[in-house]
Amino acid sequence: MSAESTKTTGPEPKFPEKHYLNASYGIRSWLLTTDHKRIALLYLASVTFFFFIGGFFAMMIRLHLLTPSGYLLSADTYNRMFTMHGVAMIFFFLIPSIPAVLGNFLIPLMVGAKDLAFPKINLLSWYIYIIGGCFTLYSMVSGGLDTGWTFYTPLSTVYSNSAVAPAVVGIFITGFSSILTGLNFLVTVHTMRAPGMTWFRLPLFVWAHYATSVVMILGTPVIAITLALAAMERLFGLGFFNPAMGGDPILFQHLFWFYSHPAVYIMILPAMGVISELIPTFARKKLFGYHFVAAASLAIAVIGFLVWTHHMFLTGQSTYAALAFSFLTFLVAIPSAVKVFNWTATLFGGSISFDTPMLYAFGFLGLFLIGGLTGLFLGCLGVDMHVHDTYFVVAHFHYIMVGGAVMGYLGGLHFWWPKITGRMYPEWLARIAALVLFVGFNLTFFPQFLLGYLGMPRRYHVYPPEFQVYNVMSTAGASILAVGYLLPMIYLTWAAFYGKVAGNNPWPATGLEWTTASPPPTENFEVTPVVTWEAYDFHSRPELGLDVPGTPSGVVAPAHGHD
Amino acid sequence: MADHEHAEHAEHIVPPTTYMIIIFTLLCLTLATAAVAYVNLGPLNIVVALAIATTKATLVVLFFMHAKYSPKRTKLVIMAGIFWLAILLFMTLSDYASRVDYRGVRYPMTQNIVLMNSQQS
Amino acid sequence: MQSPLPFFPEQASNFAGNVDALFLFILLTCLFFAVLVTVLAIYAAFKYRRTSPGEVGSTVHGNTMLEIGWTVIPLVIALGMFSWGAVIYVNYRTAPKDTLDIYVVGKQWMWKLQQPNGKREINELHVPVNRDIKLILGSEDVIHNFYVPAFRVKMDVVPGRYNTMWFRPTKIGKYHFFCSQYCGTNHAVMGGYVTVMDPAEYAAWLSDEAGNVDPVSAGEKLFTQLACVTCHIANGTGRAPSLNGVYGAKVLLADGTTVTADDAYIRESILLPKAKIVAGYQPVMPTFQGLVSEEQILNLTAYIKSLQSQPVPAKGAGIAPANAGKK
Amino acid sequence: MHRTGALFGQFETLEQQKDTASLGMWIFLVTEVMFFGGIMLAYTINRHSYFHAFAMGSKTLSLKLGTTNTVVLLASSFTMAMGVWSAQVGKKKLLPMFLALTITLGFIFFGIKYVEYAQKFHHHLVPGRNFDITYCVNNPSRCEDMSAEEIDAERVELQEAQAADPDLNAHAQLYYSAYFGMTGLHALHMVIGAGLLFWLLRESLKGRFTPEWNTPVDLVGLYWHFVDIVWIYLYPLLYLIDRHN
Repeated sequence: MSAESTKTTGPEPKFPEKHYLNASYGIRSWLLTTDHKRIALLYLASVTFFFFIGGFFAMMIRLHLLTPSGYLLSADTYNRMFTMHGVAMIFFFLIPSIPAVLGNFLIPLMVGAKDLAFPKINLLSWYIYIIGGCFTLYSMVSGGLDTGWTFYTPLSTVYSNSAVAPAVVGIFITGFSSILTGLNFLVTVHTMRAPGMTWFRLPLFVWAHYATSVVMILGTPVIAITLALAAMERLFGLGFFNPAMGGDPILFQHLFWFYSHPAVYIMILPAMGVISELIPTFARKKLFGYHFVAAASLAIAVIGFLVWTHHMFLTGQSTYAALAFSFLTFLVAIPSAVKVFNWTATLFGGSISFDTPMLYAFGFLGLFLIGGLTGLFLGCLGVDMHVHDTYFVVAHFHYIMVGGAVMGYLGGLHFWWPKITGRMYPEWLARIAALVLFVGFNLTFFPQFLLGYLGMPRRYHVYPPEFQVYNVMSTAGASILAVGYLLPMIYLTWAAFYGKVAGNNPWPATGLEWTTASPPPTENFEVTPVVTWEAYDFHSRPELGLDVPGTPSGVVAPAHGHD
Repeated sequence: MADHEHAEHAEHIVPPTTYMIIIFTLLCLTLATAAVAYVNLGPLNIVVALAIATTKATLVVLFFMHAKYSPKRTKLVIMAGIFWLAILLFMTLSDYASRVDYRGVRYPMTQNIVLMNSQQS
Repeated sequence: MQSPLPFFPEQASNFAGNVDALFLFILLTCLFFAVLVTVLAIYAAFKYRRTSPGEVGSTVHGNTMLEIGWTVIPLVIALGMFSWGAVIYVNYRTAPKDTLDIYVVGKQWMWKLQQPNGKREINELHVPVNRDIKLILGSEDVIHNFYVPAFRVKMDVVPGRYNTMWFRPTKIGKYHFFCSQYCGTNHAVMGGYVTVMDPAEYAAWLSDEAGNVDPVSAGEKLFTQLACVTCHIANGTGRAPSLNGVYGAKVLLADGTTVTADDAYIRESILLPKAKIVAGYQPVMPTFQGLVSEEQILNLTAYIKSLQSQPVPAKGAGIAPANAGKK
Repeated sequence: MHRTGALFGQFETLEQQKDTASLGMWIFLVTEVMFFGGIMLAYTINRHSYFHAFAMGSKTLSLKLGTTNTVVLLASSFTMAMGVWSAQVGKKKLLPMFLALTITLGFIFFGIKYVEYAQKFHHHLVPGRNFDITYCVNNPSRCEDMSAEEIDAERVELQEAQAADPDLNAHAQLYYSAYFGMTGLHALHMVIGAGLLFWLLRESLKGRFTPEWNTPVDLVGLYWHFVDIVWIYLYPLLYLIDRHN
């Protein structure tokens, strides 16, 4: 196992004296920072906060559903729980998680820049996120929110008695954070690349974020205007979505899903980017089909915009539109499949280790496979007639978002934790946590597929007794999952202060971010790097200290560079 | 750094005479669109109005916003914006346009539904 | 549902078999790919596990033929799935001729259903077996969704428009139906049962207690058929006064006089609505001269008379206050 | 990041910095296109469904004021373009003058818009409980800004529209939802633009902008022109529906 193996080479690494974490001190130095690395940590703290809020709601939901008659919460409370679970997780955790934390930290490092193109806008986007978050938290404590995270009209605009307006305003505001982050990434990738860093030498993590940013830029404004119109409808009586005035609630769904379906790709594409880093690193082999994987990211971003009404096959949209959108839905499955095949092919002929990030990568592969394939059932018109709006859908998107995006996020956090903090996490504890998460996740969500096909609709606070067995399984799994999430939070925090010093490149990996110190200095690189190698090329990088065939064996350069 | 080929173009300065020609054209088109609105062209009225508006917008983008002299990348960004707007508009409208029951026979069965409501209300 | 860990709900409609077959087809195809990828990944993980710390992988980094292969083959299979699904869906969205039409109205949080002969049910639906049934769906408030798992069909119930769905029950029995579009507090209890009956039994059930019509209920039916109910809303929020308790009471008119609401006044109001305008209301009521027969006017009057005992809303009734109209 | 003269620390050259800023602005404008796209879609679908109500609503707007505002805004775009030119060629006196002109034209636009909005409030044409499309026809004395002929013309139009669409009052609210939604968002963008212009004016009076470094002028110019383009579409969509009847 390489965790031990890589550490046997070279002298003990030293912790750098000056780095971005100790460049300045005090609360102001964090709240007014324009350093993308510090902003990433601000985001890390805030998305973790929202993750645990959302997780608390999830736990309440699962406990409540232990019995058919639901013993814990009233109907109204339950409805608030699942709504706020969705809102917290989707808008305040999943969408910013990988881009705003890992992307923010890594994109400048990966392209060899000193910072993002617009550092002040980057900080602004964090503040916007926090302001939006405050509005939404206000909604949660002042009466809650019971419309479902989809805010379907006229329930949300006319009939709901809960605090819809502050939540909608909060999400509207947070949308601009997403827009500005995407804008910053796009511009950075275009204009800030180091000499020699051509488009096809970019790590696939950057490609994935490029595609993600395209979605953020083009989709988010539409949800912004949609929610603004819904809020104005609730507050001032505008009527676009109100059937009583001749408006059309289906129009709301069109506008909502025009963003919210591509938003799924905002969540999953960055995770795919992480996996595309992990697999070559821990298989020590160039990613199979680099160009195809990069193109697949863009294809997903583009085709992902053409499939949104597959959420609306049974709203009474026209049969012709349903056919067209179902067809396009099957098309968007193909680039995802191409990625999975390429990742698998990369393993062949590799030199595979089972460090924690790689375990997450394997976990991602399995769970994303199930999540992606079950998408075919839902995109298929004939099956969607039955499983639409049942637990089948719930299981499907949790496999994508939790099994895919969160697994990718955690895998990425473990992989880059040495770079972010300069210290290693406890390897065996981390492997156990990865395993607990995998088991807990499957036990929670696999039974929901069966529930869904049996016909249990989603968002039910009570259910017929014949559905109980699977619900009990699911709740049991959720308890395991909760432990699985607490573990990494605890030991990663511990490792940030007391972990073993990692050195510049502990794995070793090939990306530009691993050529600088861990943690990196404020300006990222002491001298602007010049890139002369292709992505994931272990063979032309003697400084990594690996036994490349053709180089004299036994002469092992230290893996930890020049610190 | 990257994409040097764009960065090295010298800045193109549009002379004021061009701006004057453009603003004159824009004002003429404004009056034209107001005037043509009073002519009954049937369904073509909206087409003409939008065509004139698009012409005006194109002039503004090309000259006032210097897109004509901008790097290819800027043009790509503009085209992407237009393309995605078209996706939003046309794919949504394709649903509405192909609905057999859309608004035309909006309440075909009013009496029956009203019949249903009576007992509870 | 006998087994403790069931996989399929009962198959009780013409769509159930097809949907399940398509489901199984996709399931098996997906299982094949999932197992393939999983087995390959596990095999590779062990075959190519790292054996020495400095080991690197091979220099293989792509194969265009493979890429084309695993793009095109899944594409072809996916299009197969799409086509099969499309056939079922188009069939579902295109109701056959000669259906038994049942009106369904969703409101927070109950279902109101009405048979072709006017018989009403709440949260219950009775249908004959082996007959094409079309449901015409409307909503009074928010979006609902009518979902019968045993039939494998559902459709949103959208306010402001009518959706339709159809199916042919194939098995006698009692099946759950649900609201599957979240609609507020009691979304989860907004369901009931579809009872699929033998046609003869259905006919008997249908004619039961639906025969003799008394004038009051005939009048009530007319009151809604003629859309009187859209303005004369019982709780007084309509464009016209509530008729609760009006019969026999004194009504304050726009010109300040009062009139007793007797049969003649009611008849006049139906035929010449602009003759006497109730205070506080616009003269918006159309005349029903020629539209209603005398018998129907009697029925309507009987119905309005029956509202005498109904609670009078605080606002929106035409009844004169005790001290009004004396001047 | 340190700043060396006009060059921010994360960049290597001024060229790169300018290039980056301009790309960022263009991408931002694309998000704005999508932002307005959503409400345009709502407008299109409702206009198609309730054409008579939309035509009626459109006729209650003053074509004179709308056209004037279009001309004002186009002129402001012209002065803005001239401002950018002055900065590019280093005419340090002309730049503040053109910026001030642009701001003035912007405020004339606001003034006219205010007159229009006030009239709509006065005529009970704001969506909500008090909305009444027939208000002026029924209460001519309350709409003293309309002549008797105008009221009569409106009465005829109203009768025709009501015959075609019995639920005119509800559907006309959708027109005004679009009107206030679209022009309101547009005005909000103008307010932001005016704020930016004030800042530019202050900086330009200090002589900050040179032929070498005038990126802020350029970017605000792009933004201002974009806001102009939005109006170019709003004008026919809101003011020119079915004028020939």
